[in-house]
Amino acid sequence: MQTHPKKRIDLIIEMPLLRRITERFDKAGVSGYSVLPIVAGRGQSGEWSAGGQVSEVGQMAAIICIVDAGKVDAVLEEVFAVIRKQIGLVTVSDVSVVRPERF
Amino acid sequence: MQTHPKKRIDLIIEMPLLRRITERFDKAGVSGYSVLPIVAGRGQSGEWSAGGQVSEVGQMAAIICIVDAGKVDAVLEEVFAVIRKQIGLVTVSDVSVVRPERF
Amino acid sequence: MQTHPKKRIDLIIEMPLLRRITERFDKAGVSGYSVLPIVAGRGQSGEWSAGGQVSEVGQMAAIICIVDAGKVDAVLEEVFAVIRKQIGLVTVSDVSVVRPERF
Amino acid sequence: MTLTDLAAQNLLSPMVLFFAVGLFAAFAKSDLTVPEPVAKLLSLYLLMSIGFRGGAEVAHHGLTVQLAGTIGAGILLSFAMPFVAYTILKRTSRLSAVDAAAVAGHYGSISAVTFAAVTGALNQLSVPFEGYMVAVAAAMETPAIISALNLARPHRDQPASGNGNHVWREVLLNGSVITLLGALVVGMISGPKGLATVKPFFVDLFPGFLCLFLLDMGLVAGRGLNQGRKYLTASLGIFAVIMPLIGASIAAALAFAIGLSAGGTAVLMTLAASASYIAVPAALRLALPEANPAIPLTMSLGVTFPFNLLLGIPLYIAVANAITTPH
Amino acid sequence: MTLTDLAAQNLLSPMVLFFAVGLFAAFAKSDLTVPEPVAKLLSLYLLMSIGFRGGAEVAHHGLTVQLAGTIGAGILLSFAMPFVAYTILKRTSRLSAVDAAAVAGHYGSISAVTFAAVTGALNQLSVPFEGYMVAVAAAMETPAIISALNLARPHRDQPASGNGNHVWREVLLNGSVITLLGALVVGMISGPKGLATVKPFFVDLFPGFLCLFLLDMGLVAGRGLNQGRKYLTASLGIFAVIMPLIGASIAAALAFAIGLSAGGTAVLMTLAASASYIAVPAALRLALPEANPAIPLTMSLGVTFPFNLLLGIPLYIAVANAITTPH
Amino acid sequence: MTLTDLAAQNLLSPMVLFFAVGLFAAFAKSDLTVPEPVAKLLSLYLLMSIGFRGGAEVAHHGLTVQLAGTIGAGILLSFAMPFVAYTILKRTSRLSAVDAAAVAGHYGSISAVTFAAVTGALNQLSVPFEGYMVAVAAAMETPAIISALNLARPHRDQPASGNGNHVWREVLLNGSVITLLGALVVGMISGPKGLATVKPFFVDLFPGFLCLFLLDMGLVAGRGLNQGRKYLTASLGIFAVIMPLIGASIAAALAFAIGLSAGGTAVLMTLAASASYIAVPAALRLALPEANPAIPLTMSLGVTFPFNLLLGIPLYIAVANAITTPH
Ligand SMILES: Nc1ncnc2c1ncn2[C@@H]1O[C@H](COP(=O)(O)O)[C@@H](O)[C@H]1O
Ligand SMILES: Nc1ncnc2c1ncn2[C@@H]1O[C@H](COP(=O)(O)O)[C@@H](O)[C@H]1O
Ligand SMILES: Nc1ncnc2c1ncn2[C@@H]1O[C@H](COP(=O)(O)O)[C@@H](O)[C@H]1O
Ligand code: NA
Ligand code: NA
Ligand code: NA
Repeated sequence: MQTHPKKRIDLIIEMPLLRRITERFDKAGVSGYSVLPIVAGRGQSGEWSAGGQVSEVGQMAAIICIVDAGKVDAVLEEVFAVIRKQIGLVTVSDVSVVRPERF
Repeated sequence: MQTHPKKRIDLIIEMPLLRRITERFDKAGVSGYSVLPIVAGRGQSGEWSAGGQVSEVGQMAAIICIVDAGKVDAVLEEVFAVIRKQIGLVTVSDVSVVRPERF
Repeated sequence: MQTHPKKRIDLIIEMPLLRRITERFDKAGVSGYSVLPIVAGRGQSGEWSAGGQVSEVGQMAAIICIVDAGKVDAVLEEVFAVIRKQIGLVTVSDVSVVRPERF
Repeated sequence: MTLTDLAAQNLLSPMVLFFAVGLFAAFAKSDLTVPEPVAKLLSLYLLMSIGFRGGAEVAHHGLTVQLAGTIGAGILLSFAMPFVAYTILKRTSRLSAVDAAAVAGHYGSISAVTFAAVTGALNQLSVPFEGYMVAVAAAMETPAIISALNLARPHRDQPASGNGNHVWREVLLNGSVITLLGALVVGMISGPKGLATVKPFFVDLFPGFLCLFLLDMGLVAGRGLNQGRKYLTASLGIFAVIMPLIGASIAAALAFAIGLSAGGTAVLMTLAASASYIAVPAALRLALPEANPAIPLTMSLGVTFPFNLLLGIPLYIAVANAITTPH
Repeated sequence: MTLTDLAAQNLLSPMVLFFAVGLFAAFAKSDLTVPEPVAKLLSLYLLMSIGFRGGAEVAHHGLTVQLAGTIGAGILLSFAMPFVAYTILKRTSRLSAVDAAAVAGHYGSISAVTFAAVTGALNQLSVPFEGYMVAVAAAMETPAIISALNLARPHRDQPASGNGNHVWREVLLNGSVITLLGALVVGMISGPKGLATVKPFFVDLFPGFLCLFLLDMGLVAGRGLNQGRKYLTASLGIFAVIMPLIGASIAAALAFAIGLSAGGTAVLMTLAASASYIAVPAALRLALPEANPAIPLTMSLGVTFPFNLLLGIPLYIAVANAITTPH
Repeated sequence: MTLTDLAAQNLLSPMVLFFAVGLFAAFAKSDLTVPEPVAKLLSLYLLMSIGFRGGAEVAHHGLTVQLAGTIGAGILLSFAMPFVAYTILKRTSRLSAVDAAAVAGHYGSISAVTFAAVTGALNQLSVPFEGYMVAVAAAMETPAIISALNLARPHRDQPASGNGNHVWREVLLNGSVITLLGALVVGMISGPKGLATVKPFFVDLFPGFLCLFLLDMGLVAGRGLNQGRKYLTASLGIFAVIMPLIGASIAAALAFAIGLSAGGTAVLMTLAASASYIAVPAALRLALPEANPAIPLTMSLGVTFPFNLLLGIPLYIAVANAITTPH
């Protein structure tokens, strides 16, 4: 099948900031994104686990966003406007898609 | 360590169709796949969230499948036979594995 | 935005072994990792699903770890010391990050 | 008791008030959420409790001609209402034929939590009703799906694709259908004696669990409205209030013909008036994938459910009282 | 009943013992975990139960001058305690001004499960308390956040950025605040009659649910201590024990002035002594992102909560008894 | 009461019937699922309830010689049964030595929900049993694991690797072991008075929670059989039914020697007859990773558990009755 190159942006961010980040995605004009739960992790600020937690403070979530290469910079700029002071991790990678028109 | 190139297929699809899709994976002869939950997202049909939902309608799930490059087309064909009329997103990317024989 | 190449290591491993693996990550000196739940899957040992399960035996989890390319071999060696006898799947792929100093 | 009294008492019940709290939180965009597994537990509990208690009642009273008649009436309603709904929708709305058929299927079927709410209201008013009504509810869940598929068939591009059996399996083996029917059978077999052993859980906790579930329903309905407002044209919004009244009226006539009690009449009316938002959407997502699932869901959960909960139920109880009281 | 008796009875109660089991499991690095959605269900249940019962009591007794006075005292405490806490912290610890303000905000606000624990202990001792204290608890949740933001403002690099309204929305519409207030209103509207219908769920199960929740709290507090030990300098550890005593003392004086009963006095003291670990951390994560959330959480959950649960509550009850007993 | 009566009453109990509903749904490939966090909540509840009530009974009756003797018998059974099981398996099946040792370990240990089921059945029959049997159950969980590791040791390729301590920690600190033992201790300390405060939750709801849990067990056992059928050779299938009978027989002899009541004898027989599917699989996954975990799980959950639930328990009660009735 013919495939077309796109970019995949992966974020790992603090859960309480989810809404602020997704608002930025909307602003950057992405066509969509998906949020995946993270249940545990470790980083510079130590280990954490979602188990038994009532509050979202200290919890993380993952966001996946498939975008056109031309939009990557706009998304990164929006995202870094929010996570400057917060814990967050952003990666960009190459993917191929079959139906390029939806992004 | 010596690594070998393989392909990673990522699907984001409607949860009620999960079983139909995985049946297609079996048909395409993949050696395995994993299903990850998605808890929220946005797309052309708007925002959704799994929170508080009893039914799976409108919910999405992610499927990850590591395959040999030679099988990618077969998998995509099977997959697109199901998701033609449904909401779904497919990406393919390059990965390296250490034990090539299991795929 | 200027981006820097890093490696993304993805593991899919048996949940009861999670702690042993993350101890190996610490040993390999990675700066962090995140654990994502997997809810169902299929492999050589058949199909499984987390639904209704009390025990973690037979369940899988995903670990994502962004590292510097120079650390990949050390991580793989540590990881394969544990999963030799167990079910587990490891892939490595290329990603770009914006803030290289945190890895 | 007058309709105003009934309505007031209903609106002041903790269940309805917790629904309102949920609605408010959703409209105010609070981050309050009932975790998804908890929502599923609540639904599982309600279905098991409803089914078990209904089955134990049937075991107690035995199978009667009236029971058979009422189940027959329920099946008839579920089969027929989608045709009524479809006709109205095609005349008043701009829905495509397939979407209209899907919506019609939702309104032919029933909502288990609306059933729970009417039984809760009747219990609070000490109005007895036929215990086998849960069997009627179970019988009304699926026939509407057949009607919807039949209504849609001439308008579908893709060939029928012969997976009719496939679809039937998925409909009949739907988790919520199995739970309700399974609990009904368990209740019938283990009877009042079995019920006694689990009464503190399945009977005494019911109103409390219903409060939690209705809080969640309020949140979900409110968010559904926030999201689905774009689908809610004036005509669909009106339909979502009128169709329950039409269904309830037909049901009232049938109940009168069968000779149901006031409570049973109110329950049958409520069943007819309620619209599915769990079993039917799941089935149609597989059997009629061209239909946009958000349209019927927004109507059913966002308009019809709140309407029935807040105003419909006291109205149906009042009407049921009126038509069953000897003059 | 002497303080020793009270302390012994408290330490032997199932709730406190299950908390100890959780602590032990966490310190021993057991894999025991309460799944996150279950923890959220437990918290939802506790807030609904506390709120509903408090509301029903208010409906029963009506709104009084004393109620207004006590709510006023609670708001005052919540506003003022952060200033006391901040002053102490700046003198005794090396926390940055922003972190000190964040910690101070946590100690001005309250912990709902500590409230649940003191009411549980009073019920077990058959000591009555003013039912409206839940309204006081609700009123004390948020004022401390304003104080914390005011304390931090001069020390923040980033401009105030004018999103004050944004923050207020997020604080007031926080899920736990809405649940508690919503249930309070439901209880006030549906009253004792509404409470009767849901008593088996919201009243009878309360001690059992509290056991489960405290098991979870023990696990989370123990893990928090394992992880956050590095933040717990001697001065912060001492603060986390002294500050509750200071808060409780001020509250005792206010309660005496208002003329609260022994039970009410114990509750107000416990509220003042408790530190938030759900509503305030969530609000500050958004409003004061420069602060390290782990510092106040470790202090509040890892030290102050266990201290109050194990020793503080019997102490506050004993003091409340002493100051309200006529000589 | 005859064996047939007992069996009939057992098969008509809501718990067993809900298990059958779950099995049916799994075999019919319904999408019915109990969410994983809910299943964990149910398990947590059952362990806390069993442990707490057992502890309160021990507190009530005190520690006796018979208690010590019964615990000793339980530990002996758990140590010894794996050797019996291993010998049979090596003669009748083609399992590798390591897999046979793993299976043997499962059958030496116990299943907490089977324990719950037998106590539920005895309660329904109003047959009293020694309250400390829960302590016996707890004591029987882990010795079998040592035996399994000893049986496997000569056949393992990898060196013993000196992580024996590591494994012991993981076994003894396993979440389900800690919960049961922790609740037992809480029950012993807080005693009948503590139990009274949480009775509506931990006692009254027990049969209802057990229904939910058994529905889930039916689903999981059915799915396990669907998936693991390939491992179930004729010899393993027969073993999974015979081994419980062997275990129960040895236990009956020991119970007779100790002089347990009819109820206590039935419980000890059931414990011996039951096979672990939570604590032992988890421990062996870490301590004996070469073993295929699906083999013992399929046998234990797919065959032995249903056998005990449906037929074994009434049989053990009947035998216990017979051997303890004075002639
Ligand atoms: N290198 C990494 N790879 C994957 N996840 C990471 C990495 N570093 C941090 N994280 C995730 O981000 C969270 C916060 O990281 P930190 O701010 O470094 O404490 C961690 O607990 C992990 O869940
Ligand atoms: N570009 C994207 N990247 C990641 N996830 C997406 C993207 N587009 C859509 N999705 C996911 O797919 C769902 C349905 O998309 P849509 O059909 O466009 O409404 C969304 O709610 C997201 O969860
Ligand atoms: N090719 C694959 N791609 C993604 N996940 C896989 C793949 N193979 C195996 N898995 C996951 O690993 C689990 C165990 O695999 P196996 O050991 O082959 O039975 C499966 O149930 C899947 O969840
Ligand atoms: Na209907
Ligand atoms: Na306070
Ligand atoms: Na055994």
